[in-house]
This record gives sequence, C-alpha cells and structure tokens, in this order.
Amino acid sequence: MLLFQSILLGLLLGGLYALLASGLTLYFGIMRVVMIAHSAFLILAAYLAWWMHDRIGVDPLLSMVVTVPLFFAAGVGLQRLLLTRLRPATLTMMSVLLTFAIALTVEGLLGYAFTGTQRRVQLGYSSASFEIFGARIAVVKLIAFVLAVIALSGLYVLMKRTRFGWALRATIQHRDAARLLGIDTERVAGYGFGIGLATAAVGGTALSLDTTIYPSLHWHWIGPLMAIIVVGGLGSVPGAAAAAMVLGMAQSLLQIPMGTTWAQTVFYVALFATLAFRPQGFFGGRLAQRF
Amino acid sequence: MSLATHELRKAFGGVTALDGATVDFHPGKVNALIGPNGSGKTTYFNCVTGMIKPDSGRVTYKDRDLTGKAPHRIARAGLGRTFQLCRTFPRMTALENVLAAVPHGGLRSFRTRSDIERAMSWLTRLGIEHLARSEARDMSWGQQKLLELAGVLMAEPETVLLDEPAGGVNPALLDRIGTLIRELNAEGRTFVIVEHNMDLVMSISDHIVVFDRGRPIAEGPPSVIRSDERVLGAYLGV
Amino acid sequence: MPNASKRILVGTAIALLAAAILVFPSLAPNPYILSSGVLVLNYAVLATSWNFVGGFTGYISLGHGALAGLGGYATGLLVVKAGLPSFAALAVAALLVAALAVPLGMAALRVRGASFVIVSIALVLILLLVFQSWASFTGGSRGLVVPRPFDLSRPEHHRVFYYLFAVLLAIAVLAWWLIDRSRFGLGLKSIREDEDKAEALGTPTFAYKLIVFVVSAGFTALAGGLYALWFGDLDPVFQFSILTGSYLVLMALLGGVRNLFGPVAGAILVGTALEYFKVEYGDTPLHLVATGVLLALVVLFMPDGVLPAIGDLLKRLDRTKKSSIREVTAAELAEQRKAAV
Amino acid sequence: MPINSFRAISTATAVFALALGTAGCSGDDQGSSGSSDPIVVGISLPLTGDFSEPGKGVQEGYEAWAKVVNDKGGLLGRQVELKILDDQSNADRVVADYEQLIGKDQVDLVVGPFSTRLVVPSARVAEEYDMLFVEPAGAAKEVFEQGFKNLFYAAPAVANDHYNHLAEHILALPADQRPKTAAYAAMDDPFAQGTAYGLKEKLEAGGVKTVVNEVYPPNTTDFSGIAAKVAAAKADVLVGGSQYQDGVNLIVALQQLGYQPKLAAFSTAPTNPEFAKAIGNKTTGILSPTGYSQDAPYESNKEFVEKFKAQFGKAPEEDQANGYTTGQVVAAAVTAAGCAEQGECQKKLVDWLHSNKVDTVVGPLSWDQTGKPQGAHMIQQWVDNDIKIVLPADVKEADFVYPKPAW
Repeated sequence: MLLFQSILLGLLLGGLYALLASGLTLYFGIMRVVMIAHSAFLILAAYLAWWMHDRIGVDPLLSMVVTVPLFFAAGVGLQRLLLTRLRPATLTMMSVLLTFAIALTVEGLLGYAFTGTQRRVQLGYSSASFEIFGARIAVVKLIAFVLAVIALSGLYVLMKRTRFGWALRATIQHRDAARLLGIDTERVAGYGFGIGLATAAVGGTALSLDTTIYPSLHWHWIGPLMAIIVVGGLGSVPGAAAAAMVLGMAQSLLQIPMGTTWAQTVFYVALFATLAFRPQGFFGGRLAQRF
Repeated sequence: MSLATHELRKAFGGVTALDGATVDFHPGKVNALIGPNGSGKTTYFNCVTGMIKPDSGRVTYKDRDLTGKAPHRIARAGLGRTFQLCRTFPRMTALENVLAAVPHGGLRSFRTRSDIERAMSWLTRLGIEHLARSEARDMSWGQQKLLELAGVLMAEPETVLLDEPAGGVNPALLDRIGTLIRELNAEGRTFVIVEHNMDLVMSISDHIVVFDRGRPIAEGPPSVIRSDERVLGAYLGV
Repeated sequence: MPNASKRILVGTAIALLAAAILVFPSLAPNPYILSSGVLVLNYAVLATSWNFVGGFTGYISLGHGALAGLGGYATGLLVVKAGLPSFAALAVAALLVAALAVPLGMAALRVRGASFVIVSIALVLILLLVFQSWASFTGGSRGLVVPRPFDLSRPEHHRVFYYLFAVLLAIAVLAWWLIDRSRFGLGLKSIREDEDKAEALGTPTFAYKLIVFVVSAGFTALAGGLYALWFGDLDPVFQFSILTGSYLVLMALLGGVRNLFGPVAGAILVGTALEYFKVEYGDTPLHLVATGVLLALVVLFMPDGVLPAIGDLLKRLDRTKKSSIREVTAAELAEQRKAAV
Repeated sequence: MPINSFRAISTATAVFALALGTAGCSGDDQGSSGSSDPIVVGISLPLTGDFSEPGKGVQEGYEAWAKVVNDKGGLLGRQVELKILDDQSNADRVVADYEQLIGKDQVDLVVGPFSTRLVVPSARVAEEYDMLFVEPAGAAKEVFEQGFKNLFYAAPAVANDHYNHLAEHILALPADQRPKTAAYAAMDDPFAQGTAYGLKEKLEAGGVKTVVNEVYPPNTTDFSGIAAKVAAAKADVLVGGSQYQDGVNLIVALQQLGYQPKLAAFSTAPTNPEFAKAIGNKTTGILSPTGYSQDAPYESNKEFVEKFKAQFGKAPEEDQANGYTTGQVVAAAVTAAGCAEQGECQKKLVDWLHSNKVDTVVGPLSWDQTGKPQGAHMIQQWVDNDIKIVLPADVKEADFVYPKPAW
C-alpha cells in the first residue's frame, strides 16, 4: 500500500522532472550549453504564477498565457544576445558561468521583489484528492503531471512532425551539415532556446500548484536535473525523459527505507557512477563522449 | 613495415565514415592520402592518432598494436600530426608553443638552455624565429601553420602526419612547405599527407593512396594514380 | 624593457605586496578590521588554490567552496572525534581531501568541460545533503564546534591566524609559481589552450589534469581547515554553499587567471568590497544580483580578467613603446570588442 | 609566463593603500562613553535570508523595548540606542557582525540574534570579549552545552521542555483513551527537532510507541513522501517539529492523503496569523506550545501589549515578546549593577543574573549556571477558529479538545 502510493508519487514527480530535463537537454543539444539558469527560470515562472494568483486572483494555470510567450522571447533573446557573444573555443565553460551568473541574478531579484519568505499558492482544491486502488492522488499533483505530459507530447510532435522540428534535430545532430542543407542554424538555435525556456514556464506553473517556493529553491532542482541529463546521455531528449522517470521513481521509493534527505542523493550517486563508468550515458546520446 | 591499418571501421550514428580501411604506408617515403570530400580521410587520421576510437580493425606501427591507445601514447610512439584547420596554442608565445612538445619532465623548468636552443633552431628552420616571443594568436595564418609544424617536429617524430598542409596558404609559402617536406624526408622522416592540392601531392609524393567512401580504392606512385580511372571516377562522381 | 630592470621592478612589487600584508595587523585599529583581514586572506588562499585548476587548465570549478568545507569539516572532526592535535588534523585533513579528489577527478575529468562543471556543482549539493543528514557523525545542522588550538584572547587569536593565512598564501603562491615555470605547467597551459592538440603532441592530458586537480584540492582543503580552526563553528549550510565557489571564480576571473597574483588581487578587491558594502549598506538580496551581473560582465567582456584588460589598455595608450605585432593586434582586438558591444 | 611588472606593482600599491586607508578611517571610533552618552546596544539579526521573518519580529520586540525604556527616561539616566546589523541568516556574517559591534563600534552591551544556528557562534564572540550575552532565540539544548558562562536565554524554557505540559496531560489520560502510537516529523534544525524530540522522549517513556520518525532538511518543499509514511502508519499522535511553511506543507500533504490523527501538535506554525487560511481553515484541535500569551497576567505584559500596539499597530507575537523579554533581562541587570559598558562591568552584570530572578512579560525568569531557563511552555490549541491556551490548567482559556476533529 505504501509501496504503491510511493510508486504513484514517483510517477507524478518523474513527469515534471522529464519535462524540465528535456528543456535542459534541448539547450545542450543545440549549443553544448549547460544551462544552469533553467531552474532559476522555473522558480521565476512559479513566482509569477503565485503572484498573479495572490494579487490579481487568477488561477495559476492561466498565468501560462503570459509566462510561456514571455519565456520563449527571453530564451530567444538569451541565445541571440548573450550566448553568441562567447568565443566558440571556450563556449562550454564560459556559458556555464554565464548562465550561472544569470541564475544568481534571477535569484537575487526574486529575493528583492518577494523577500526570502516561502510562498505557496492557496487554492480551493489544494488538499483535494481521490482514491485509486487504495492509494490517494492529490488533484493538484495530477494537474501538474498532466501539464507535463501535454507539454512533453507537444514537444515530441514539434520535434518529429514539423519542418521546424526537422531543422532543429538537424542542427542538434550536425550543425555544419544542417547549414549546408540551407537551414538558418542561428535562428533555429534561438527558437530552440525559446522552446527550452518555455518548458520552464510550464514546469514552473505546475510546480507552483503543489509546493512552496522561495528564491533559492532552484539549486534543489538544478542538481537533480543535471544528473538526469548526464545519466540520460547529454543531448538525447528521449534519454533524458527516460532517466527522469527512472530516477524520479527511485527517489520516491528510496524515501521509504532511507528517508527524504538520503533519497535525494540517488541523483548524485547516479551522476558520479555514470561519469565514472559510462560517460556517454545510459540512454544513447553520443554527444556526451566529447563533453 | 611502419604505419599500417587493417580493416578499420568507424560509423557515426547511421553514417559509415570508415568502411574497412586496410592501408600500408611506405616507411621513409612521402605518402599522400587523397580522395573527395567526405571520403573519410580526416576520420582515418583521427582513428590512427587515437583521437577517435575505431569500431573495429587494427592500427599498427612498427609491429606495435596502437589500436585504441590514448593519443599521447601514440604521439610518444613516434607519430606526430597536424590538424586540418591549423591548431596552435593561441595565448602562448611561439617559443612556448614549440617547447610544449618536449617530452614532459615534472617540475623542471621548461626553459632549459638546450630545449630553447633546439626550439629556436626549429623556428629558424621554418623561418619564423623573429616571432619567437609573439603569442600565436597574433600571428598570420601562414605563420601559424609553420608554427604548428615546428611544434610537431620538436617532438622528433619518425612519422609525420599532415592534414592539409597547403590549406589556405599562399603560393610562395606552398613552395617552401613542399621543399621542407622533401628535405625532412631526406633526413629520414616518413610523411603521410592528406591534401587536396594535386600539384603539391604529385610533386612531392612517392606513394599515393586514394580514398573513397571510407576505404582505399587505389594506390601507387603519382604516375600511376594520375591515370587511374577509378580515381577519376571517384573525384568526378561518375 | 631590459630583463634586469624588469626583474628589479617585479621584485620590488612582490616585496611591497608582502610588506603591505605583513604590516597590516599592526595598522589595524581594532580586532574587527583584523578579522576582516583574516577573511580576505582566506579568500586569497582559496582563489589562488582554485587557480591551480582554473588558471592552468581552463577547467572552471564552481565546487571549490565544497572542497574547502570538506577540509574544514575533516579538520574539525579529526580534532573532535579522533583527538588529533589541531595542526596535525589540518595536515591529515588536507591529505584526505586530496585523496578524495582522485576518484572525483577521475569521474569529472575523463570527459571534457561540461561534465567537470556539472560535477563541481553536484559536489556542493551532495556534500550539503550528506553533512546535514549524517548528523550523528557531522553534527548535522547543530553544527560542529572546533576547539581553539591556542588559548588566546580574541584579538590575539585573529593576529596569529592572520599570519598563518599569510604563510599559507605564500606557500600557495610559491607552488603556483613553481608549476607555472615548469614543463608540467607548460603542459597544463597547452591543455587550456587546446586539449586535443596538447594530447596529439604527447601530453598525457588526463593525468596532468588529475594531478593538478588534486594539488588544488589539497591547498583548498588547507585553507578550509585553517578557516575551521580560526572560526570555530561549522555549519553545513554555510560550509557547502554554492556562493563561496562563485565568489572564488569571480575573484580569480576579475584578477586574471593567468597571473601569479591575479587571484590574490581579485580576492582583495572582492573581499574588501563585500565587507565594505556590508558595513555601509547592510545586506539585501541585491548582493546576489551584483555578484551575478559582475560575473556575467566579466565573462562576456573581459574573460581574461579585469586587471589584465586594464593593463592592455594602458599598454595600448603608451604608444611611445616600440611597436610589436602584439600591440598592433591588441589594438585590433580592442576594436573588435568595441564593434561587438 | 613572466609576471607583468605593471600589474604586480599596481596590485601591491592597492593593497598598501588599502591597509593604510582602513587603518586611518576607522581610527576615530574609539571614544569612551561618558555618563550622558546613550547606552548603545549592539544586535545582529537575520533581516534577510532564511530566518528573516522571525528576525524582523525580534527586531520589533527590541525596538518596542527601547522605546518603552526611553520614554521613561532611559537606563541609569542614559538613553538606549539600538545598533542593529543584518546577518543574512548566515553564521559567517553573524560573527563578523558581533566582531564589528564589539571591536569597531565599541557598543556598551550586546544581545542575541535569532535562531540557534546563529546563537552559538555569536555567543562565542561575546564570551571571548567577556561580554554579557542575553539571547532571545537559542532554545536548543546544544546552546547550553558549549560551556558559555556569559549566556542567558530570555524565555521560559528550552526547546526540549516546550511540550512538558502536553506530555503530562497525555500520559494522565485514562488507559483506554490514551494514544498508542505516535509519528514524528521534524525539520533538521536544532530548535524544531528539540521540541519534537523533547515530547518524543517523554511519550516513549510513557509507553506511546513511535511508528514514524522522519527528519527533513530545512528547505524541503515536497512532503508527499513523508506524508505517505505517516498516513500508512496511521499513528494516533502526530508531532511536527516545524517552523511555519514546512508545517503547513506537511498538513496539506496529509490532508491530501486523508490521514486523521487523534492529536496533532506543531511547534511555531499554528501561531502564525496566516496559518488557518493556509490549511483551508480546518484548524480545530491543532496544538502548539508557546512561551508567550498576550493575555498573560504578568505585570509588565499589559504595558508591553498596549505600547506595542500603539507603536506597530498590531498585537505582539512570540518573536516580538522574546526580543522584548531580552531587553527586560538586560535592563534589570544594568539597573542592579549600576553600570553598562565594556570591561569590568560586564562581569557584574553576569554575576547578578546568575543569582537573581527577573520579572518579564513571559513571567519570572531564572537561570542555572549554563544560562538555561527553569520553566516550561504553555500549550495552545485551535478552538472555534481561535488559538487559546489549554494547558496548564491554572492558566487555561479553553478546554482541551481530544480527540481532534477531522481536517
């Protein structure tokens, strides 16, 4: 019963991880950039959802109407205005520093605007739940999960079924070759970043439904997310999604015998083990060998 | 027998870059590796020098198996290489660039008199000794090509692999590089050269290997290759 | 400039720097200023230690704060649990951390760039988790109290540790200088410039990176351990903070990673600024913003460091000097930068 | 690579200038205080960072105290001036702050910061400068195990004793009503854990079985895992060693799982003004220990509540009361010893507090040699949408509700 409950919770959590990790993978695939600020934007989106609910009274879900386009634009801007300025030779290192700096800035601004106090969206259905085979699922968690699944499916369709998706995949696989095929890789890269950041907007909204947020929360997300993309094989979106589900589930299940804190270490153990024994990751992704 | 490969294979995802490349290079000669774009020449170089691990096959040098060895071990075994788009250490001086090729010796100073003299003699021989104290990033393309070569030679390799030594250099420099290769070869060094400039290849090579689609399709002295129909076919796409 | 007079100048500069550091305690008007001096020196040692990896190989670690924290905790635990004398514990702790750096480095350095940064950040986060959770051993969030090594009044305590940090700084700088002029150092620098190329020239890049990472970890742990003995109270939240690592990066980048005294200058600059703004304006989350913006500016516009950039600028202004290729292109580079802005 | 001589020299010059500069500009701070000068009280508080909310509460308490004292003509005829620094909830900073207050600013008295984590390092600074250190927040037992001689905790009880009245009450229930099992979830924080474990020890000794014992890191946001365990164990008693938000999150997660304990006690969280709304107003029966009540009959309390409302336009909570109490304790010592400056005087203040009782807004306080107060907390319970004192019986405002209605 506890086991089944934990599996359900792990599944719900894994969905959110999968969505966020796929955004992170997208950046890496496009530009070989480890985007440390991804989770800072996640928290920013959650704050915006909270703020709109708290001050204007709209449902957090509606905040996506604003945050998704906003974040898309921010992503495009980030890529075109900042990252392209870095020297290609030191791009990987310097981009980490740059996005790290952005994360600090976002965290600081959040702290300045909203103070360090923990915030939580209070909804009429916050504590509502329903029963399924003896386990209970909270409504807000299910909404968050469904949101993640929809966003992921959307991403999948976009990548596999559209011309833009084809251009994006070509850019990820071989930038020079894509350019020879007449793809404007610069523009594609910018839009790719936009999409990545838009996933953070969706994720942040989902997050705001069920957890408390505070400015430095993003550090607790970026660690697991980085572990997930390495385990999944840097640059492989399906790999990241699979790794996210597996690790999310593992965390949830390990909480039973080990407790909350120790269960979190599963991400880092997986990260170190992957780098030490199988740096190309467990779910494909040949990019990892060189990075 | 010196450098040789046996059935070397390498695929990237679905694309086969090397498809069973079996080649013997002639020791003490200037060997050339030619072929159309995308025929796998650079991948071949990378597999031989350990920058890429082949999927299967073997690389041997003087009867030693070098397959899958780390690049620095292969370099120590006597194989020196240059890169397709010339690579130097941009924020180090020319002298330091050359000294970096000295087999490393812990905390001893890298500025020993004998090393500096040797490095300067290579810079002098390549005609860029006046730039010894300039950083590589401040040098012209041609100067950097010469600097890269000086660095490789400083390590005293018996076999030198050059990836497009003529790429992007002016005719005067081209002549100098050609002459230099012949001179160095006369001193006993084996060369393997990937090159698109057919005039250079035909004028300096003793032995030519032609690659197409990841494997050799013809080999022989320039006179033979010049008239080989398969080679023409590969280049013209017939 | 002829070599001999240049040497005299450099020598004078070092002597001045050393003198300034040495007389500081007698000039400090109160123990508070002295304790700030200790903090700044601690930062200077940490930034110099960071620079063994960051400056030589170009691998940027955001996790050195965690290595320092580990050094501090190891020292503290060895004193408290194993009953070692303070400074023996410090030495053993540094060795332990250096030993731990071997497997860490093997995981982080086998592949290039990004993984190293990921591992360095993960190190901070996992150590924070472990040291908080393993309360029975580390004291957890109750903290760990490290006994004072000497029975001194507080101002004297600060003075003694000020000199201890100064000695450690001298050793770290000396070690950096030794490596800088060695063949080993040249190999490391060639890795920074072009790792493939270095390897093709016969440099065992992995071994070199690993060795220098271990040396760096050792010095970082020494600084962390000395801090623990000085400060006395360790708390996982503050010992394993991601901010410490970012301050170190900022200091080193600001001062210039390719210079012997770059990180020291950066540490004095940033450390003093931190204290100053704290005292004058108190603290708001804006210090995070300032750190972030400063770091971004340095990364975007002056990746070689602010002091070196100023040096270049002055050199360019000084047109009476003989014109070398270097200067012409420095001018061109600056033009390009301007155009890019 | 040769060192660029220009750079080296400019660096050295900068350092030198800096050394001289800091030395020069700070030299004028050391004036000794004459009898008409104000008494400067140095305080470091977490006004930003993790503990900023309670930190600001304590600050208001101190400010209210200073105002009340000054309105009456000050201490020893001298006005009281507060010098408050922000430590960002950071131990490095809190030490630097007290270092600055004592060493550079030469304040006459120092009082404590907020949170146990910050009390221990700052108490050490005070100890090593031989300063009296009365503090409003270091309630965990570790604070009193460091061998500090100058430290006094200005509250009725240390964390482990907060639930004493509740434990007595539970164990005194008839056997058929007495709960059999208990679940504990505590934040990894010395204070929060101390409260929960104090109760745990006593209940275990009384035969109440512990079925879940979870510790979570301070920044945990996802409580579903812990909640799942607690719900699966169906414990009769739930004890949360919580601060504010984590307590709320745990309750919401438990509500989502449909878990209904017979008794639920949380430290700190239930007294927060926003608590009821945050858990959907299903508060009835939730318990919380408190060291302070606005309605407490102590003499100075009426004055405090009144003046505080006038100054801040709201009623004081426990944090504010703690700050105020700290001021009262220091004031009592200063008045009795007849002095307030660094040096010999501090020893007199310490000695006086060790052998005397002080009347405060939380009742009379006295301390043992380690500075530990000798009392217990009252227990409050949510009854009819208000939180009221239910234990001990002699000060109760409402009857103890048991078992707790569903939430």
